[in-house]
Amino acid sequence: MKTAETLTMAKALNLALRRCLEADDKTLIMGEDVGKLGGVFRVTDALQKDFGEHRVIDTPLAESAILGTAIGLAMRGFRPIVEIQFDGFVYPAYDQIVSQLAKMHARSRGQVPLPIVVRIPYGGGIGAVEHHSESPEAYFAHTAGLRVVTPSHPVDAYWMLRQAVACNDPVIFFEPKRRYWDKAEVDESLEPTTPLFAGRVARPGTDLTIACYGPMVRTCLEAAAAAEAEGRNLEVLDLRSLSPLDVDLVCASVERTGRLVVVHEAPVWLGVGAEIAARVQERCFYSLQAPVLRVGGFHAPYPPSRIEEHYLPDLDRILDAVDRATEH
Amino acid sequence: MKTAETLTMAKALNLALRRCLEADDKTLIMGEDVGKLGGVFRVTDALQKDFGEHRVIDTPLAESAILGTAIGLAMRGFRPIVEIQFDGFVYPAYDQIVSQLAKMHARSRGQVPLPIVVRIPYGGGIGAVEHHSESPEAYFAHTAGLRVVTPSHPVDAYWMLRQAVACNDPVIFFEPKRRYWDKAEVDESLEPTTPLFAGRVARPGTDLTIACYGPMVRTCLEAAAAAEAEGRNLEVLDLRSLSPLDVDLVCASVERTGRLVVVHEAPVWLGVGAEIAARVQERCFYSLQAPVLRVGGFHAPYPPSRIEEHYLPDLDRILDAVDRATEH
Amino acid sequence: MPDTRPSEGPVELVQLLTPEGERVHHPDYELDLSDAEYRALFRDLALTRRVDLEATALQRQGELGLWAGCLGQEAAQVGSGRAMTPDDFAFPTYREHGVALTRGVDPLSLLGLFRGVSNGGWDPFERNFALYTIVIGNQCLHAVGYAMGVQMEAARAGEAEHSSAVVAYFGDGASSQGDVNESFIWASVFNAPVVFFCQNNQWAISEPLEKQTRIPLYRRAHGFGFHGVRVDGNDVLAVLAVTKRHLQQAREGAGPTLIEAFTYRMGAHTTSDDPTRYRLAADLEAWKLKDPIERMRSFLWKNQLADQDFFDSLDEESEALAVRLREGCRALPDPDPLEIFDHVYAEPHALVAEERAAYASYLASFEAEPGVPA
Amino acid sequence: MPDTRPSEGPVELVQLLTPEGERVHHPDYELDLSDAEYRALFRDLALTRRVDLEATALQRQGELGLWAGCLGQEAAQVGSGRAMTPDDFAFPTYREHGVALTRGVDPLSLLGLFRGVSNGGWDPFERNFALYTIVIGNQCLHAVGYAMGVQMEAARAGEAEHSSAVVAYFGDGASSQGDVNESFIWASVFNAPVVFFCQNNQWAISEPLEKQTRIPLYRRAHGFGFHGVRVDGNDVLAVLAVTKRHLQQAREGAGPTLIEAFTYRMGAHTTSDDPTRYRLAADLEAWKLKDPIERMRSFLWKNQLADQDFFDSLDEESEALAVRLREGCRALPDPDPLEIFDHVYAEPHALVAEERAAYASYLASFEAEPGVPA
Ligand SMILES: Cc1ncc(C[n+]2csc(CCOP(=O)(O)OP(=O)(O)O)c2C)c(N)n1
Ligand SMILES: Cc1ncc(C[n+]2csc(CCOP(=O)(O)OP(=O)(O)O)c2C)c(N)n1
Ligand SMILES: [Mg+2]
Ligand SMILES: [Mg+2]
Repeated sequence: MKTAETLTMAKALNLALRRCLEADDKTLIMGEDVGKLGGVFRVTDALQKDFGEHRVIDTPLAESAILGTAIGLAMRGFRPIVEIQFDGFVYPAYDQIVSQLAKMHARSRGQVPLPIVVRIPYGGGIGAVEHHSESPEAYFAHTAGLRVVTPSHPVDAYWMLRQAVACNDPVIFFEPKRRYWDKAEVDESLEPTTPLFAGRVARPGTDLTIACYGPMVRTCLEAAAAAEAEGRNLEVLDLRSLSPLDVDLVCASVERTGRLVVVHEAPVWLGVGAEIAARVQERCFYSLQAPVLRVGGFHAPYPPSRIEEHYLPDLDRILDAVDRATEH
Repeated sequence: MKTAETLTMAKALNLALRRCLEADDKTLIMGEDVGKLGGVFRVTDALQKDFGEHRVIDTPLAESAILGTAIGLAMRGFRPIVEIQFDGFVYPAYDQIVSQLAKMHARSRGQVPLPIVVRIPYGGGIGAVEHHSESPEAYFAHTAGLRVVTPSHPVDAYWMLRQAVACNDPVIFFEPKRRYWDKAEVDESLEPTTPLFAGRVARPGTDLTIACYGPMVRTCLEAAAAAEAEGRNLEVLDLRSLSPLDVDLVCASVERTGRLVVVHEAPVWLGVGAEIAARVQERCFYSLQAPVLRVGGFHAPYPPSRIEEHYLPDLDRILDAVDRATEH
Repeated sequence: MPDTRPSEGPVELVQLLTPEGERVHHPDYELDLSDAEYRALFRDLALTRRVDLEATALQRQGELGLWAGCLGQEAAQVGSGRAMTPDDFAFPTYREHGVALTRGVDPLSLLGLFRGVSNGGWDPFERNFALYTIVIGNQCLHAVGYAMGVQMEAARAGEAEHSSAVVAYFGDGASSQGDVNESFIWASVFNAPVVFFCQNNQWAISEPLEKQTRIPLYRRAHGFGFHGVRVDGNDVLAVLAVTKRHLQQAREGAGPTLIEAFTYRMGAHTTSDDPTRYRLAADLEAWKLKDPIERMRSFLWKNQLADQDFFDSLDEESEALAVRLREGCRALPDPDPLEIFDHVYAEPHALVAEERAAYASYLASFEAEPGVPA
Repeated sequence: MPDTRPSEGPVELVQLLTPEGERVHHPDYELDLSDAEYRALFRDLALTRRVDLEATALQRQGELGLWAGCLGQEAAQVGSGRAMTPDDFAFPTYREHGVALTRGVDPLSLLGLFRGVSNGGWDPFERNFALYTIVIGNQCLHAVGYAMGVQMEAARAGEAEHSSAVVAYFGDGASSQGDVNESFIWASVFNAPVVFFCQNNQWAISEPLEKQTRIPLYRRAHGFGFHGVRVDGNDVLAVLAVTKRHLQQAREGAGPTLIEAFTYRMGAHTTSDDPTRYRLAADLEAWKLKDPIERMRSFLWKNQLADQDFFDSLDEESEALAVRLREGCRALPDPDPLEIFDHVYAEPHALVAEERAAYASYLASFEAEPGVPA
């Protein structure tokens, strides 16, 4: 049996979903256009054909109902994997997510677990219209009761999705849509080496730490490569999970490098980088040789796509922050 | 004409609303039970009787519609002041708030201002049932296009609400419900000395800065008084506005005291304190003699009321942080 | 002025027992009960009222922070609750104390959330009775999802009938929420085995029915392609018959129904509310004549279905229950503060673990220093 | 299996022009137009189609990032758009290019958001045409709020009639959203002067109508207490007559109506979509026979309401418009990057000012160092 295949992230996710549907007939896929169409990004391609309309469900157009019924299905023993078509369309479901999905387990003192995965393609860089390029992860990571994860490449996409589906807590699974077409070899026979809620060192380095996640990991690795040409040895951390967040990993790195830049597409103001900076300044007060700097989106609605590259952190903006942190 | 009166915060807000309705017949009040009942906290008491059902509108029970129709009314030239009955019931309206209220002005390049005030009683400490004690301000402060303010005492409540209604941007107006019954003399003849979006020094001090807002201001002032007895001179900042946030005020204070504790009821994780810590460690890197510490809610749903005092920052927890910051 | 209102004929109200306690008949809804069954329904009504009165008293005594009473709505709750089989599943609001009782949920466990010692209080799967839902309307979608699950199991097993059906409770005010209307759509499109049970008590806190709708609520269903029916919500027999029939249809695969139980909230919205600010005492007086319990009592008397002994021993039973509630309520322990952290997640979460440990040692620091309270 | 579906009689479809271009009559909806008015409608249809084709071509050429076409829906859009007076206000989705045209919005300004140079593109108050709304259903509540405002003005002025009415556009898929159903409730309860105009093009991306409803959509209104009517959405005359009448009723204070324009999305959902994955080519062929433009062309021809000159000069006009669009589109400038910060708020905001200044000086640093691109 062939176990390794070169796959795009979208196809890796598709394969993970297929394995989940095969492994447990309580798993369901629900969402808008996930059936015949296979999702607007084809992440659910061919799954309805192969598993039937009772496993892969095209729903009416109502996100609150997608979440609300998924909760009811989970109470009946199912394990729904729901798709929100784009980041900007999750808000109609926000009430069900914050008031029910996140709180039911605590409210019931553990009697009602809700093993639901909410897949959300997120982030910009694909030239889309309004509401199709947002990075709302902080809204979810701030919410107790939810877990929030995001892969940065196909191998993680495959494993993290399988792990998320196996988790008995609700998991908000942010898929970096502009990396859907990135390719890598995915070997199903290799067990994942990293637990779902741990980060990893994507590139070891000594001079400065960059912490990032999802779509920005590739960008930061490119920035690190560029910095290397200038003689700077940057460490890049792929956080992978935002709730819980692997603060130990970040602090351990900062204790070695003394400098930290956090990068995300989401607005800097009250973004995940704020929490990381707050934790790191507290835990590594004496190790920090420069303030923690943050690179991210502005406090502004995501702009029209023709100027989105100004909103999105790129090599230059990251390296500019690296320079500032280094020269401090 | 009598201009000064001792009022509770609830009554001060009521008076401010009355003045707004008198001053501009485009202002409207909308919400659940705001009419005959005068709101569950009586903040809109007697306003429908005095201004009529066309100015003070009891709406159907649907928060998304309250916000959505307020937007339409604003497009017709009205200035709606909407009430959300409790913090935990704002989420059905989150989509309209994040995708429309916050973005319309930018989307229309300034052609569609939305001068809407969303009043939300928030915070805990009143022994209420689930969903009635939350502090969701970070969800709003993270959102570009919204302004977020919160008064801490009756005088600010009066003026800040009047200023918020005068503002041409959407303002999320968080009312610290457990302070509704606090009293102070409100003098309508004195113009407010502080602009709406500035913080203020609630108590000057030299040894350490406490930054707080809303319901925690009184608690922090009490903590400062207790600390004084032990010979510590704490400065307490009432931030008043969370978007924009008066970072200059905080940094100026920290530059003098060298120490900062941020206090809020909302969960610490990704709360407003995270952003303050991140900014302050960046701007006051060399002035800080200890890491910025944060005191706030836990990463857990708001607990049953019989144990809420464990969730809420109190004098002991604040002073414990003050000790830790001082001894660092 | 022209009017765009569609005309749909007169409003029908299913009734099997008049306010005077006369048994009447309805062509679509038959009900044939034994004397013992009639008495059992009365017992449910009486116990529900006693629970409600006791809880209200406990709130006044400071033992509960709040109570949302069901005075006047006992028939709607008992009738619909008794229509369910044990396998059916109920999704309540925060007011369904009578339903809870019929499901076999210990009334004492309902008090926890109102006392502030719990946000839940019972195991939803033990009696197929979900936790109270405070955010208006949310539970209707859970109910539909659960019903879809029941349906999928039948479909996978190749069965035309479903093993059970679901009841989604909500109020007249809730009928305005997006979630409730979405739940109608989903139930209709998926033909899910769910009965939507609206207790139209004519008030949403201070707002009268006309702030939510300009036509009778049961007709809402017609716009979504399923049947709606209005039943006298103060008539336990009618509510039982109507709910039973539509639950059975749902189990048979006929899809959803909306039942509007027309009733009246005889008390305040909750113990925090002051209805004198917004409604007339006369209305209440009029509705007292339709009291669901008195009506059933007359019926039992007139038809000699129960004797004085029955009523006396029921009074005793009620009193004993009240005593148990009173004592049980006072004995309900406050949770351990560290429980705040215990069920946030089903699996370990680093941040929660860290905060728990920090708070535990903070608390311990006071124990070390006697005299300094937390 | 029993069925809980209410029976409401046969589905009616208002038609004034058969697919073959025969003029027919309807007792409730009369329409009496001059020859010039008939021709003007045809011109609107033809120009709308030309705009749509050109934009689709521009997308293929890479000038637009995306285009959401209205092929096949021109009659629904032009008929409803022309039913409005200048004082009426329209709240569109993202597909109402034909409505925009009838409102006098320059089609070029529609391209900005699809090109990615704007998130809006026109002044909503100039032609009473709101910005396109992408989040499904949101605009229906705005429409109702706006209509409530119109109504309040009349009430304050003591006028029984309203100065204007509002049209809320939405799709068949959107009918499932909470917001849309809440907008029905509010419009009904407040009796707001709004016409809900649903273009049922039978698809929500890949999902066919039956995923959203099991009865005809116009009947949704009946459950909310107002009138719903289904009109042949490919019949511009019927759409015009029906919309006109219900807008007039709304202005007269008769409240809301739901119009379901039964039509078909002849193209892809957007240029990103591939409908061959989910629907049959045969369906499309069947609908081509009902093409809204061909139908009107036959009508004009058969009744000699227009001659070859008219069609020729309209072709020329269309072509000129297409050229203007093509050239105008290519010339649409990218916004200045600093515009990101310019309209976040109406009044100064310290954080935005700070970020703007920082980014401006960052950008300037590249200008100082020639050769290093931003
Ligand atoms: C989403 C939401 N908004 C507001 C409230 C506050 N609230 C609690 S009960 C209530 C009225 C509910 O009326 P109805 O649905 O008729 O139920 P009833 O209380 O009459 O049983 C309101 C507005 C809430 N709980 N949830
Ligand atoms: C809240 C929300 N969810 C999902 C989407 C993605 N989406 C865009 S158009 C569409 C289908 C809309 O169908 P319909 O309402 O019938 O309008 P049509 O596109 O057919 O004109 C979907 C699901 C969205 N824009 N907004
Ligand atoms: Mg009610
Ligand atoms: Mg459609």
